[in-house]
Amino acid sequence: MSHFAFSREPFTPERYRALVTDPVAGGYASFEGWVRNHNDGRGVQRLEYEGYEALGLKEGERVVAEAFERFPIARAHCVHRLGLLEIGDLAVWVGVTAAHRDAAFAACRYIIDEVKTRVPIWKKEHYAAGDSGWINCEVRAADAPAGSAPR
Amino acid sequence: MSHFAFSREPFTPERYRALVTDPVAGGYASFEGWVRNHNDGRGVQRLEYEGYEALGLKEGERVVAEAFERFPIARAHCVHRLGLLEIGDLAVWVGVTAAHRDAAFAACRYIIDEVKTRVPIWKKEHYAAGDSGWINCEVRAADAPAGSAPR
Amino acid sequence: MAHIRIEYFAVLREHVGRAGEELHTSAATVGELYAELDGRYAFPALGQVKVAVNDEFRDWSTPLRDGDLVVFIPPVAGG
Amino acid sequence: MAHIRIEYFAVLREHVGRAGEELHTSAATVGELYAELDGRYAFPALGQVKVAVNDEFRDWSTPLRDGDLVVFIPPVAGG
Repeated sequence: MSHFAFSREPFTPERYRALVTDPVAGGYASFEGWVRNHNDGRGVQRLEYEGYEALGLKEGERVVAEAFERFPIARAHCVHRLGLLEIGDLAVWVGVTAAHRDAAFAACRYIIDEVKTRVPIWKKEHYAAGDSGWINCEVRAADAPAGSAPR
Repeated sequence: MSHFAFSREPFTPERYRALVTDPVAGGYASFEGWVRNHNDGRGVQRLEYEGYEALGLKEGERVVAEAFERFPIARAHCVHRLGLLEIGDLAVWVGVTAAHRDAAFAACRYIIDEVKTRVPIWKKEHYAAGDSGWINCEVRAADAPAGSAPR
Repeated sequence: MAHIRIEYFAVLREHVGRAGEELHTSAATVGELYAELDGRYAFPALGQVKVAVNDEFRDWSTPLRDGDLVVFIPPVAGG
Repeated sequence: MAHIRIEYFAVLREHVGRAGEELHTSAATVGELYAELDGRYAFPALGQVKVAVNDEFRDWSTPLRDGDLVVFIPPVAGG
């Protein structure tokens, strides 16, 4: 079964909640990332997510599989939007169920953290001022890991 | 504004999500507690939550106010069901938004932990075997804090 | 003698057989009131019971006053 | 000479002006391929660029083979 998906269309968590519903697991922890109207002091009008889907799906699955290895959870799923997003749109959803909330919270946190840093997804912010930039590449590149020149 | 509520009727998180939606806060962490079909090795058929509502509302508000003091969050809300619940029903929902997910997760966790131990709500489980008991009082009383005889 | 009101919840409500009562008591504190009612109803053994007076948590040494609403709070189990 | 395919994403796609290309290269490794294309396109300065071959992350020392799909992965920004 797949535990990670991309969505090219707007989606709601309710659409995916059934994937993690489990009668033996009473605790559900979730995280959602929404598009904000500003970032790092600049007004944002909309943004764009581009994904390398073939590798992204594999890496996303690996992240969720690691969460299952590390924490006693019942079910877990993550969906990431791609394409053009407006303010307030849902960018990413992570849902985890477990018998105990410790595991649900820890696994949910693990998945969003790893997805953000490992899955090949790129974000371009379009600013109110009219310009735009790829985050961690053209904008806030200093936040990205130090450059390693390929040899 | 109220940040804690009781619901005598079944409810969905979607009904309350708007209370924590915030265009400046892109991170939303939530916790939901669902009624499981078993607990501590026994089959559960349904359960009952009873609340001391006048004090419960005050204590719930205090818990959320403490979360605002401790963590840089934008909005937070908690709703707890009362009455007779069936398997799969939502018992409690906590939703927190923040600019950064660290704070959203930490505050969500803080609120559910404190609500469970401080807000005057009692749970009676009705078992498949036909008997029933108040949790932490008649059932699993050993899990409750050691008795302190009032003087 | 104080004239007070008590509300019972959950395991205590079922044990006493009603949701509340009004009574005159010579108990000076809420702790003494608990002991008096325990003598009458033989409350079940519970873990740490707390007490609220007029919808606020209070110490067991809180003095009783006319018109007080007293609630004994057995171990809670929300969530 | 290996005959390979490259796909470009995000900042690299916009910089090169297309989503992919096929090419013959004498580069022995994906690292050498990156250097060759950097010479041709003058890639923008980026942080840590990673590389995938045939839809799996690989070291920069991975040898190039006929038919490989190579993707350079600039710093990601999901979530």
